[in-house]
Amino acid sequence: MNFNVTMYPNQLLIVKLYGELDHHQTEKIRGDISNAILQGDVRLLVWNLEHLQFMDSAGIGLVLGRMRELRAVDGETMLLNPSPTMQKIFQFSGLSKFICFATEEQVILRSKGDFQWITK
Amino acid sequence: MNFNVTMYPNQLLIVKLYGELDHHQTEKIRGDISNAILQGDVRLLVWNLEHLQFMDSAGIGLVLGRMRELRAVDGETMLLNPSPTMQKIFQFSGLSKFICFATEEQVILRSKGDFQWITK
Amino acid sequence: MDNEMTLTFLARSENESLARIAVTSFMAQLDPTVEELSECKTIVSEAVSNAIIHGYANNPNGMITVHATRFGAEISVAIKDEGCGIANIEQAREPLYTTKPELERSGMGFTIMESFADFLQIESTLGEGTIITFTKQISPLQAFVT
Amino acid sequence: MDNEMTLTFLARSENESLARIAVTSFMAQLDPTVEELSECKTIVSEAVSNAIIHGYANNPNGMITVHATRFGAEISVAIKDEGCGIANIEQAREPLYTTKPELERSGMGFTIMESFADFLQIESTLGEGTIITFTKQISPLQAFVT
Ligand SMILES: Nc1ncnc2c1ncn2[C@@H]1O[C@H](COP(=O)(O)OP(=O)(O)O)[C@@H](O)[C@H]1O
Ligand SMILES: Nc1ncnc2c1ncn2[C@@H]1O[C@H](COP(=O)(O)OP(=O)(O)O)[C@@H](O)[C@H]1O
Repeated sequence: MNFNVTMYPNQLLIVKLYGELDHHQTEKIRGDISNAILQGDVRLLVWNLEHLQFMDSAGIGLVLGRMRELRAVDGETMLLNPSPTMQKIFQFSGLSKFICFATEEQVILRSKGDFQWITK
Repeated sequence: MNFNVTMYPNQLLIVKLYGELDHHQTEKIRGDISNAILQGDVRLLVWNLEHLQFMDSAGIGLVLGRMRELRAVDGETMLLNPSPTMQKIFQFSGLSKFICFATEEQVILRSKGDFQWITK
Repeated sequence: MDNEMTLTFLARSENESLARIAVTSFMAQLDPTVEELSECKTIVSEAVSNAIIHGYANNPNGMITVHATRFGAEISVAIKDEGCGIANIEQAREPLYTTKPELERSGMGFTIMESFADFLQIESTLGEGTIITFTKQISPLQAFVT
Repeated sequence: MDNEMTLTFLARSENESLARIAVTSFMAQLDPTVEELSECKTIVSEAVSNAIIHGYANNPNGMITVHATRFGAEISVAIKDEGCGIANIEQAREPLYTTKPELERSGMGFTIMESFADFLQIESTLGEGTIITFTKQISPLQAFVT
């Protein structure tokens, strides 16, 4: 799989995932994402799932683990554009309130203002 | 796999193959291609391999079988845009002289004139 | 029975995708919908990951077997390990229950498997291993439409 | 040995793609070039088709086993059937030699397999079956570049 982690102004961190996110892959990318969170004092972490073709509960573990790290800096989480199967997985795990459908550009744009909109 | 068989003016028949051509698939498409050859009194049969992702020796059997049918009507064969691996397979089988690299449009255009160019 | 395959591989996390792709390819013959396919892939992925992480505790020399059969439009898959086994199956099935929180396991594996399968069976013997079996009916309409 | 898998399936032509995709996925861990991948796929496809068409004479209840191992950058694959076996291996290897011309077999299978493999071995016993084993070295440079 491929992924990229980009820090935008206003402490917005976007993690874009491609391919298949399973236990094997989470082990490989966890460190990089954690580092970006801890270094960047992140206020909003967006998981862009638009190009992710597959995710199992290892993805839930990855998201929940990063939520714990975000708590230290009062950061929020957004799950952007999950597939129908991923939506179900997030729902079973009590994460559906973080799901959002929008383009990445829209998210970047809105985060330049008051991005509290996302949690309302 | 997908395929389509189209008859153009001047008894030009183009067979376009997509996906993977193996023993299983040749069994499924042989009849349709044979019918088109026998009904159309074909003078040039073009196998457009540009979108074919895989082919094994079942493809050789399919091409040789249709060459036999074309002999009855004095038809020629063209192997259009094979991949490097397919080129090797055709070469081992003595079919490399039928390989040609061009767009399908170029082939259709030239066939409107004297298409004997292909065998020269 | 209309078709059958068995895949055996070493308990290494890089083989999780191999297990998914083999089941995907086996199912393709039934023309499943994208969701049916991805739900079955998810179940296989959960069970295989569990065999690696819990069953064999990441010992890469264990062997995992995935056995798939097809009867008409129904696919049945069994994922087997010969690892440590599950002490308390009832507890293991509970949402959020995990014995490996330090590895960021979410404890959602069995909940997801049970939600996505038409039928799911967990057989496990301590010290002998675990077999997860599931079945899924592939929508007959789709099989004609596509 | 760095990795290992065994795939067993019924001798049905719809499973030819399953065998290819499993080997492709197994090889992916080595970052092969497109050509290395498609040459290995071709060898697997030839050997599996032969097991179905010749070994089991299209009897769909036969079983075929594909066993793959990886040692460093070398992949080794064995394709086994328990079918009729090959009477004369020397003759079978000849280009264009086929016992099934009526099925439009080209007789090029073994020629292609031998050309694409670094090493190819044919073991066969009449009435017992056939094992085709090949090895292929994956270009070490590519493994780092990609
Ligand atoms: N194959 C297995 N072998 C041994 N224990 C297992 C196996 N599968 C699951 N378990 C046990 O069941 C628990 C719950 O599994 P699951 O719901 O998939 O959550 P998770 O994998 O996130 O821990 C695991 O934490 C583990 O203790
Ligand atoms: N697995 C097998 N079992 C029995 N006979 C086989 C097997 N594989 C190959 N053969 C024999 O060897 C011959 C040559 O094989 P090959 O070069 O692959 O050509 P083809 O498959 O086109 O006939 C076959 O025609 C068949 O008689």
